[in-house]
Amino acid sequence: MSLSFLIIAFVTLFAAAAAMSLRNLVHCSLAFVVAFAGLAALYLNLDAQFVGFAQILVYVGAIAILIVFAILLTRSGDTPNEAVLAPGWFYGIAVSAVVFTLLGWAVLSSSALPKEVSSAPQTTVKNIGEALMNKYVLPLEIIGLLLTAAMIGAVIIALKEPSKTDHSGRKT
Amino acid sequence: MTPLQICLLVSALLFAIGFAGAVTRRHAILALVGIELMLNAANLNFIVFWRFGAHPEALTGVMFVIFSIAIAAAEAAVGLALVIAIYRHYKTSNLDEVKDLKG
Amino acid sequence: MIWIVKNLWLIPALPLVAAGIISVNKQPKRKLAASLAIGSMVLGFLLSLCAFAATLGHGGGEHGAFREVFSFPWLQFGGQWMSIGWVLDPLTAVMLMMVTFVGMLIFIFSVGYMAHDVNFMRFFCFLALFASGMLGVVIANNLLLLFISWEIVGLTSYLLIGFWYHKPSAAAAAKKAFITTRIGDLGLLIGMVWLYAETGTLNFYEGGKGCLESGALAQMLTHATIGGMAVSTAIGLLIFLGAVGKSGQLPLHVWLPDAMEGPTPVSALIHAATMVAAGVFLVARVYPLMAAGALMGEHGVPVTTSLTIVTWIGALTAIFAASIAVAQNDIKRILAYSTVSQLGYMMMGLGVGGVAVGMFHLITHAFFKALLFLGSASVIHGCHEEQDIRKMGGIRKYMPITFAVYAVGMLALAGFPLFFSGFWSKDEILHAAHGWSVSQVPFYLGCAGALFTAFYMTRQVALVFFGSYRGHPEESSHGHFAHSHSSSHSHDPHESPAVMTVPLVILAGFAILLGVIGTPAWPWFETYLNGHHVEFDLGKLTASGTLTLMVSSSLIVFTGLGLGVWLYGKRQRKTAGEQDVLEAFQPAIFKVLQNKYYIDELYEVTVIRFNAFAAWLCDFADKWIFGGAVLVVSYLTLGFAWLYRLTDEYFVNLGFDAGCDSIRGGGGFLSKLHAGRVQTYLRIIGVALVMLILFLIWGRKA
Amino acid sequence: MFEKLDQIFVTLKHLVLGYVPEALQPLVSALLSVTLILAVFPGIFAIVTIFERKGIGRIQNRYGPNRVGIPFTNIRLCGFGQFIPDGIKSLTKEDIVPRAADKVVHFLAPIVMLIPVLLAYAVLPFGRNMTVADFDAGLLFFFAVGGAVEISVFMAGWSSRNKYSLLGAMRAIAQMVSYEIPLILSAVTVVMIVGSLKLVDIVAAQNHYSFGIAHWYVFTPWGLVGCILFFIASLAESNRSPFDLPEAESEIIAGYFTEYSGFKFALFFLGEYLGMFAIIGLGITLFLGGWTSPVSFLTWIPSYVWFVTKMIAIVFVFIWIRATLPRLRMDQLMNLAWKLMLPLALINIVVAGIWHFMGSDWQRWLVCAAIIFGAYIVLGRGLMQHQKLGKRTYRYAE
Repeated sequence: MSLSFLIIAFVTLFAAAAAMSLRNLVHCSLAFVVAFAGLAALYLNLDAQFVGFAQILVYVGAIAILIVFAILLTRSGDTPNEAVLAPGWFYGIAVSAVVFTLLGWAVLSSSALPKEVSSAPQTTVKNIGEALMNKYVLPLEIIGLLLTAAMIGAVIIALKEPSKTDHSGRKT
Repeated sequence: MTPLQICLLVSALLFAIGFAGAVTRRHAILALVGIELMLNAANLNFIVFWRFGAHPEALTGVMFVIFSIAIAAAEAAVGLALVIAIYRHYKTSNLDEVKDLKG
Repeated sequence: MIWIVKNLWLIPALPLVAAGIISVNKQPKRKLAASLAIGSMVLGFLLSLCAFAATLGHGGGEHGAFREVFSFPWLQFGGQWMSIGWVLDPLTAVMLMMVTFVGMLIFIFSVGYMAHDVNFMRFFCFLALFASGMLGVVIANNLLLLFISWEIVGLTSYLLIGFWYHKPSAAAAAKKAFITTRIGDLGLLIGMVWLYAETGTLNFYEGGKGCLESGALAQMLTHATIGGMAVSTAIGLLIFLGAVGKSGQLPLHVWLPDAMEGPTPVSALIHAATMVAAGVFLVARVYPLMAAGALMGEHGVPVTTSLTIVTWIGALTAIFAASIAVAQNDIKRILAYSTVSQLGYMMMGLGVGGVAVGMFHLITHAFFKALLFLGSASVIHGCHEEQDIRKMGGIRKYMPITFAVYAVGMLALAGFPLFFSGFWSKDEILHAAHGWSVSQVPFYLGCAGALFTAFYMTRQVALVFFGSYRGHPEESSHGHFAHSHSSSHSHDPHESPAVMTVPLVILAGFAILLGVIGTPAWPWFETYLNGHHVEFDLGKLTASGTLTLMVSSSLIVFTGLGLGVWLYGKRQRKTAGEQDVLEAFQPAIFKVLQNKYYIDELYEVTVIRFNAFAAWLCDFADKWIFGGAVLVVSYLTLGFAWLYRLTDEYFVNLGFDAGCDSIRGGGGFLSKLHAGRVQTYLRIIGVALVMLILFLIWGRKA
Repeated sequence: MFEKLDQIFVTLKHLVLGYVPEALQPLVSALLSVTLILAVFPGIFAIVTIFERKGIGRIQNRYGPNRVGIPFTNIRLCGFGQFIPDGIKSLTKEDIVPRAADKVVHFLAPIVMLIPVLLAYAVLPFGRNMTVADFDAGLLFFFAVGGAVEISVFMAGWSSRNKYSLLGAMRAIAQMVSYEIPLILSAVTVVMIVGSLKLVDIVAAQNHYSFGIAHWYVFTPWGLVGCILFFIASLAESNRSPFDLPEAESEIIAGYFTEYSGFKFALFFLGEYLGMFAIIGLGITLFLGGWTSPVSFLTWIPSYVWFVTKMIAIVFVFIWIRATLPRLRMDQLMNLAWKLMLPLALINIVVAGIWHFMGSDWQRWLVCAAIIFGAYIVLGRGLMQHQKLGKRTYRYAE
């Protein structure tokens, strides 16, 4: 396990924690970007080049921007004065802590995991493309459908509902 | 500790952080962000298992991550659109104030 | 096979299409409707001319008349195909010509007559439909097809009688006609089915396999039914029952006079010229069936049970209806009863003299009766919808053309010697009756009928056309609802427009001329029907029997005419009110005649009463017997229901309520959890995740 | 000998690497390439600024900078020394940070801007065997890091607590996001044809000649359309006129770096230009044959020379356009992106598929050209009618 991995992992986790704990939403989103960039770096580090780049492209390039837009559109760009934590946050922390301990314990104590480290697999983009076009073509189509539906749905949901006065006006 | 376990621990921690955020923060967007984090922890798991698993040449893990990234994108889009709509309707985006079904 | 045979179906199809087109068009399109209907009739007439020519071409030769059939499988029931088709033989050809021609003329006439009616289009739609049905009857080579068309004809007759359905009398008449003819049709239907059961086919002629051909007939003769009567006879009688219904023969004649409620062209077309003749035509069509297994009388006329019955019914109807007609005052009713009696003549002719005799009278009668009806229509039209002859009189001056043609028609009907078709046709019937081997009574009955006919026609003409006009303007002004335009008219009668008079003139021409094709001297018609060669010799004319018969019948006619003139012509009645001469002379008889021998009342007290009783019986049974059973069942059900309710309330519900309460409690508890806070849900999910992991791990461990 | 000239940088690098211990070799080689890039492209940037000022001056019928030459001498390269005092000035000016600004983000923004831009250069093949990191998914990498620029723009705009900055940032982000889609889609066609995301492969696929003409993809119907789309989209991506709404001086003072001054401003400026160069370089690689020469008899000219020449030429086109075209309105911008370019790019992908599967017979030219032309006509008409564009009508005061 290389040093770079540990560093990146640390940075990622730290950024994630920051994203979840900072008061200002914009800072949160920026930290979130860092966290996802770190994740991408982790993927690269795990020899998943394509996935890493895709991660950057989607999360940093698209979702982060979306989130930022949403933040600004909901007028929550400034640091809030009231509490940022939901009532009963303590239970939430506790539950998540329990979850983590359980998962960690499971990971450490499980005997099913393979011990030896296999060599880095040779996967070119070409392999991935061929797999997408042959073996996984149906999921690909479905994903396309899903994305289209999601786009339309998002547009429709976020549409400003027409104010009544517009309809009273004359048709053009 | 094998690298696999380290990776799994990392993803587990990521998951826990995301979960904590999603559960504790009042703001809807941050809840969404927390969910995204959990999703990515899962993705990391997939990648890790693909990388250290028995058959790296079978691209299952990678494929799954690619698809789940696509789905995450869709989910984020719809979720944020929902947040905006909710904000328009309730004039707030705090989750604990958005709790009655009929507006 | 010549093309016309294959395309014979066009003749009925054309009016059908016309009717369809008219029916789907919007209301005020008089020109379209009239032109469609008349055009279809004209085309049909041309086609039937072709058909006629075809039959002429092949006519003659010892193998009998020209006959071509065309059949095709129509529907399949059981294992075998029901085939329908049409036949072209002299009978068909003649009927086709008659129907299309007379129909054409009457259509043209009604353009003028109905000109101001609101439902002009509907009228022509029905007319065209009727024409198609009638032509279907004529061309049918198959009892089934014939029956279908037959029913179409009945339907249209119903529709047209009730055309002015806002008049209750019209509606009632329509119903009466429909139901009465149904009784006959039932017989026809049974006969048809029986025929099918016997012979396995309904085609008349099918190259030896048809049900009217020797094979089937012989087979039918062998079987016997009740009373040793041959099956063929029974079936023939059943079919004849249908004919009786349609052509208003004695028991079932009651509907025909009432049918005069319809528009007069309808009366002319349906109830004088064509439809009522359909019955006669039917008998003529199935004549071989009736004549099957005949023991030949002299003159080569077959004599069988069925034919005898036909003859008797015909003769009785003839004298009976003629006597009624003497005492009627409604111009159309007189004609209606004369129609009935003439139909009786035809039947009689069929019975005693074979197809040719009956058909000849049918053809001639069609023409002059149509003429008479249209003439009366013209008169009625002229007198502003007045139908009572006592209120008319002196119309001769106002409408000369109508008078002329009407006179022609009247003379033809009365059988004025030598020049008028009626004379020859009726004379043939009487001649045949005279030569009938079974009995002479029909002959005398016929003679009496002839006398009556001459008499009442004279009476009618005298009352309508001579003397002075007795219609009172201020009274007749009430009848103007149909004619908003006629308020501008003077109240005197007026001559009808050309569109009405021209057909009259044409018909009159035929009424005179048609006689020549059937004189004993040159019996072209008969030979044409039977497919023999015709030869001309005046000797036949002067043959003793014939001559004496002609002289005596003309004497009878003259007597009738003279009587009429003497009673009604010399001293005209002054007012509408004063009583009839005969009435003054013999009130009792006159009253009986005027009330049509109380036949309707008879039916009233017998059939109708019985019917009502049956209905009451059924009602009683329904209310008390079946209703009682139902009541019992319902009470049982109620009892069980009560029982169920008891158990339900006191046993089931207790447990159920407990369950409901517990569920409500649980729901309350859950609803506390379900506070709508997303993050609470998330927490619960987290807890559940923990549980799951623990479960998995320990499940693995254990 | 020309081959040697062509490969001179490569040989030099290997020479240097010879003296480096085995363990450090990848690091050192990377460092060498990075230094080269860091040396060359800012230089080009400096020259280009002068070119731009002078060129616009010419087009606008005035002198550009024409005084400053080499400092401390009398050599004035008709003003081409201007960039030196400019640079000194902007680097030494006071760095003002608004009090209300979010300090950290405000400070990070230019850096975040510059890093991905420089990263993008890693995959560009500047010449034969001259690629810093030849990723397997190079194109994807390029677009991925390109996406990061938007974040920096947002940081700059939001952190300086200035409504102009925020508006500019929002405009810029919206514009970039919208135009990234046609950009990527038009690049996808090339990927389809070549069958690889490796930029080196893409260049190699265009590096052969028939009748002395190179097989650049711009010479095919779909390639031409893709090239034009890519060109327009890259104009928008690099916020150049006519798509310079984010820094429209007349509307919002300087867009998202209104509140920046001195060094940070210089960094932004540099970042913008480097981004422009990078995207132009990508365009060249995809459609204009990268470092290959257009005609076969000029192949002796070193490859990097070709690359730089093409880049400069395109930059000149950019400058020319900036000086000529008026600025778009926001809705026109969006309409252009979503209603014309996106459908056209999609259709272009289909056309590329047809081109690929119709084999090498001549009809495919007709078919593809016809489809694209028809699509263009239809879409353009639709847009025109929807926008009520068309001939402008003037109303004069009576």
